[in-house]
Amino acid sequence: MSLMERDPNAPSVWRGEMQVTNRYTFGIAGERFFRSIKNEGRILGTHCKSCDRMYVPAAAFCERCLSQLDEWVDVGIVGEVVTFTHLYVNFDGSRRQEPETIVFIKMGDGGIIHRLILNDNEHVSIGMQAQAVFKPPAEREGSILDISHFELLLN
Amino acid sequence: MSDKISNYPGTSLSEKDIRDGKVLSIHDEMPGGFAWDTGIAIGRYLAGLREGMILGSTCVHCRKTVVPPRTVCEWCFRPMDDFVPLQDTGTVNTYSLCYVTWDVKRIKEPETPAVIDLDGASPLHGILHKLGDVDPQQIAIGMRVQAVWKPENEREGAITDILYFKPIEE
Amino acid sequence: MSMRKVAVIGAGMTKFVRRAQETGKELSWQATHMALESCELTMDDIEAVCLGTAPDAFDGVHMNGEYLSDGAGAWRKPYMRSYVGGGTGVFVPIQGWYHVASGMFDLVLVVAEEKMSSYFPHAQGAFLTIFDHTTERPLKPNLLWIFALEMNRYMQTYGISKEDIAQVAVKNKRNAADHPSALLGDADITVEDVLNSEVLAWPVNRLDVSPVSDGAVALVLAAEHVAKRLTDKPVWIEGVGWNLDTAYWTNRDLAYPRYVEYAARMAYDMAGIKEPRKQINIVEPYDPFDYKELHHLEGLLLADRGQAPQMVVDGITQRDGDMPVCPSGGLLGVGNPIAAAGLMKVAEIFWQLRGEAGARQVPGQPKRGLAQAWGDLMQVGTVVIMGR
Amino acid sequence: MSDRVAIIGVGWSGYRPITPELSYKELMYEAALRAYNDAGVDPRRDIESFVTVAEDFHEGTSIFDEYTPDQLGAVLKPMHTISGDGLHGLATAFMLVKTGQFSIVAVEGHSKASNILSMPGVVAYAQDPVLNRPLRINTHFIAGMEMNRYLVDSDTTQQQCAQVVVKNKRNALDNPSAPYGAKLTLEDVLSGPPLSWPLGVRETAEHADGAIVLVIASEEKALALSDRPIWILGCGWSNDSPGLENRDWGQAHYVKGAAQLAYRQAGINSPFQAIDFAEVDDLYAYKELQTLEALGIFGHGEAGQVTEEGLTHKDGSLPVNVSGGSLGMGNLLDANGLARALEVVLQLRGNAGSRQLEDVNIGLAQSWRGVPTASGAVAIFGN
Repeated sequence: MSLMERDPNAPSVWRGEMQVTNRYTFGIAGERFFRSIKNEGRILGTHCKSCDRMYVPAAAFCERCLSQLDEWVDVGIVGEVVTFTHLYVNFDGSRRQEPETIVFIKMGDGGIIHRLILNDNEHVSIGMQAQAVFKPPAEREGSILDISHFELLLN
Repeated sequence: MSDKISNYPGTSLSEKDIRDGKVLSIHDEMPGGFAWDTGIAIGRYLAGLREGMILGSTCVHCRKTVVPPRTVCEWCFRPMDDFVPLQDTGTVNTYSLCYVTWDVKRIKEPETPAVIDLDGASPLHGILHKLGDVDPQQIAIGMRVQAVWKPENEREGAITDILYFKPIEE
Repeated sequence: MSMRKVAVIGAGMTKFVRRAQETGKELSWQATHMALESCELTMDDIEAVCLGTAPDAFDGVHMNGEYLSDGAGAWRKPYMRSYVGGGTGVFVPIQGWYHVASGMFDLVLVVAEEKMSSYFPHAQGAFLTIFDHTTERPLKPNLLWIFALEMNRYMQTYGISKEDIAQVAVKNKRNAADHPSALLGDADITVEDVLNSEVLAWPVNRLDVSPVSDGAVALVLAAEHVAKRLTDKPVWIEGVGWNLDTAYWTNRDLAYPRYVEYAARMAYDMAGIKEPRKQINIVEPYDPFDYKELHHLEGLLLADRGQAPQMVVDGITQRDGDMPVCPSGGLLGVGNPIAAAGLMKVAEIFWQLRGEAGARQVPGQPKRGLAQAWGDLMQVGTVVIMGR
Repeated sequence: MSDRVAIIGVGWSGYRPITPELSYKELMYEAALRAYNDAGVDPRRDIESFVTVAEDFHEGTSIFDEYTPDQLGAVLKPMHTISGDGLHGLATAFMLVKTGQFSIVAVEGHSKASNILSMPGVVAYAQDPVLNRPLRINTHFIAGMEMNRYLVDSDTTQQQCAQVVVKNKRNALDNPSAPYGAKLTLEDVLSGPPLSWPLGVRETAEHADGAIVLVIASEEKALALSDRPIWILGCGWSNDSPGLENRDWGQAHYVKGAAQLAYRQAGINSPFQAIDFAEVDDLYAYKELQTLEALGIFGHGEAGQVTEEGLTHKDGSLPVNVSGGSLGMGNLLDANGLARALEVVLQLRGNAGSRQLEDVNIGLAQSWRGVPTASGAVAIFGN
């Protein structure tokens, strides 16, 4: 589609970095949600009265009706495995020798996405109960990483 | 304003609020490596720069010579007819004396970006580059300039193979 | 074929601040929630949502439109994000307009959000990557360059002084003193203050530039039959226009924004406006830099080329002048959270035409107003004309 | 409002794993030139508005819309970008024509995925920066978790998902534009390496480069310019919650919402009866099954079984992804939906070469924006 001649010796690619460096605040709801994880080891939700939904992690607003949410509720640290996966790739796409297990644990009408650490001979399945394991208080910074991982709660 | 609005939301923070941890925050950075294919037109443009030559492309139909070169004429949507070597001299179309870096830190000696209309290209067709070898206060629109090239063995096929444009007497 | 009429029936906005604690989602929600309350609607009434936000690098989220969707009220609704760089804020209502004018939807939310402070260490960093990656970025250009280059060309072409241009900054920052959401309102600022502020990139001084900000704005758009049911003060979108010039910005004359003219002509045609200088009562042209307001007034055909500065000098563009320009305080005064700032201008026209602009209300019960934004590499114009 | 809206021209370039000889602009130009030639229009004279779909981080350029007009013939014309899938772009063009203000509009989408050196990092930047991204989990986990829940909820098997791969890669062998065709057995797929169990690497579409341009016209223009316009009978698009914590992990609500809107316009009550063939998202193999159910073409939990029975094969009663789908053509990033719309147009025109279906009158195209989104669109076409 070109009348112009291609130069086989021309540089074929130009390399560069797209610099994207950010600092995020946690927001109005995130501030309180993560402070309570950090300071008290408690997971909080917010309840929407008009939709009767419990948002976990706590949200400032109901995504369904856009009401402001100010009813804060401790939802405990135990929930049901909604789904999980054994992941064979690292964040950067490189292959893992051993998979890591990622879970979504239901709390209220939402829940928490995190890693699940399985003990020897343990197998996870949908519907099992799991509980959050927190880092020691001194190591918590106010982050989703203040929860170290989840572990299965065996009856 | 609308009678119903009594209070405008939005919580203002100072840099100190964040730095001191009064509110929580987190940093991140995207791994943003790219290798953009240069293609027919820009590949040749870079090859030309490596040879110490600025290439444009010409559309016979529109009687236009443009720079940097492209394979299609954006005005008539016909394929460009050919590459054309331009001169490395030109005229300052506009310029600035920039006293701050991109993140708004002061610098003493201003950077001197300019649009330089190149000889051999159609009127008002130029490229972005910098001016050098000149007292910034002496720069003026309409000034005649010429490219100062990197030594041949240091050129890599990049717009930075031209170090800057300097004023010339004619 | 007659076009469906589209009205603006509600508006909301957050404060424009330098650094917001709210996440981008929360800012979007605050503005959206306020817009719905202003016309007493709920999310059940809304049929589709349009979002505008400028580069993803600011919020620091890839596919930022998806990330912001819940805050904009998009849950299980048709939702799209439009994008024309700095022109986005005035483009989103155009996007909302075609959602309704097409007959597809009757009630649509239009939301614009920007959280520039999430780019770290400085929001300007996001602009380093707007230049051509191969032919320009290696020169490490910053955003100020292109404005300075354009301003210089404009001044030189028409022999305009920095003093005259500085009057725009003074007018807008003074106007913004009356805006409850404004970041940089200043009732006492003078031309000397602007001229004596530090030189960033000659001819641009610090007070020639609008401030980096966070904020969000939302509107509710309705089809004619719905608008008439919901309000006795609908503000009609009479004309829209947008236009994109070549990306090769060093291959054209920067002294005149022809893309703004083309966008304006499209909007005037649609609105049936033959004599814009007589028929437009209030103007909110895009003013991220003070010279831009002048540049845009010329592109909008509201001033002759090179003559806009005289309008400012003569006081015509003051809030009580013959053609008030940026009665809101503009980006220079209210702040410049890019997409949100553009939509703020449309919201301002809405409030002005309804007589709800409080201390900023222009006298004489204006009938028709125009909002315009600009963006990309000196390249895109977006125009909305609204009338009572 | 105008009456009907048609596609009167199609053009594409690619699709290939790499396109090192062309810049992204040249790739777009190639597709545009073909589309305009196909439609018999001159973009400078005839096309009144242009739409591109693109995301900044796929391009490595902030405010990428700057670089869209020149190679499409759109300079000094009303042009804008939609940060969405190609079918969002198509829906935008559809609305623009429906306003009555525009009679010919072009839509463009492209992928230069091969130029992105750090794709996992770019994709991960779409995760919530506070709630999820700090965990540093590869974004494919979302597909693995969704597939797991979908299999359980719908009684679908891994074998049935693998069958989608066998079918689509086989179909791709008949599509000269599809670089990832292969003749595989079920065993080949199932024995491949796991990616995010139960999801396997071979059930995941690889990226490809390419560009697609469609020319859309009002009924009046379409009838004047084209002897075989393909009518857009309906389009819809929808979002579910962007929050991973607020989603239904088993079902694709974004597909349901989009389909409802499109069906309503097209007057379709029973999609299985009305639709002759479909091109649906298969960025991950299970997505084809989950999507077919969400589209209401098959009942909940039926798509896997009918796939095994061959109903969605090329010679089945409702062929799905005859093009080869994303598994066969490659993941074209924001252009995925346009590749699907293009295939539907080619089939309805009778221009699909050796993969041409017989007696087809109504086709459906659907797309998803990929992990971590819950966003997608549907379009229905008729000849």
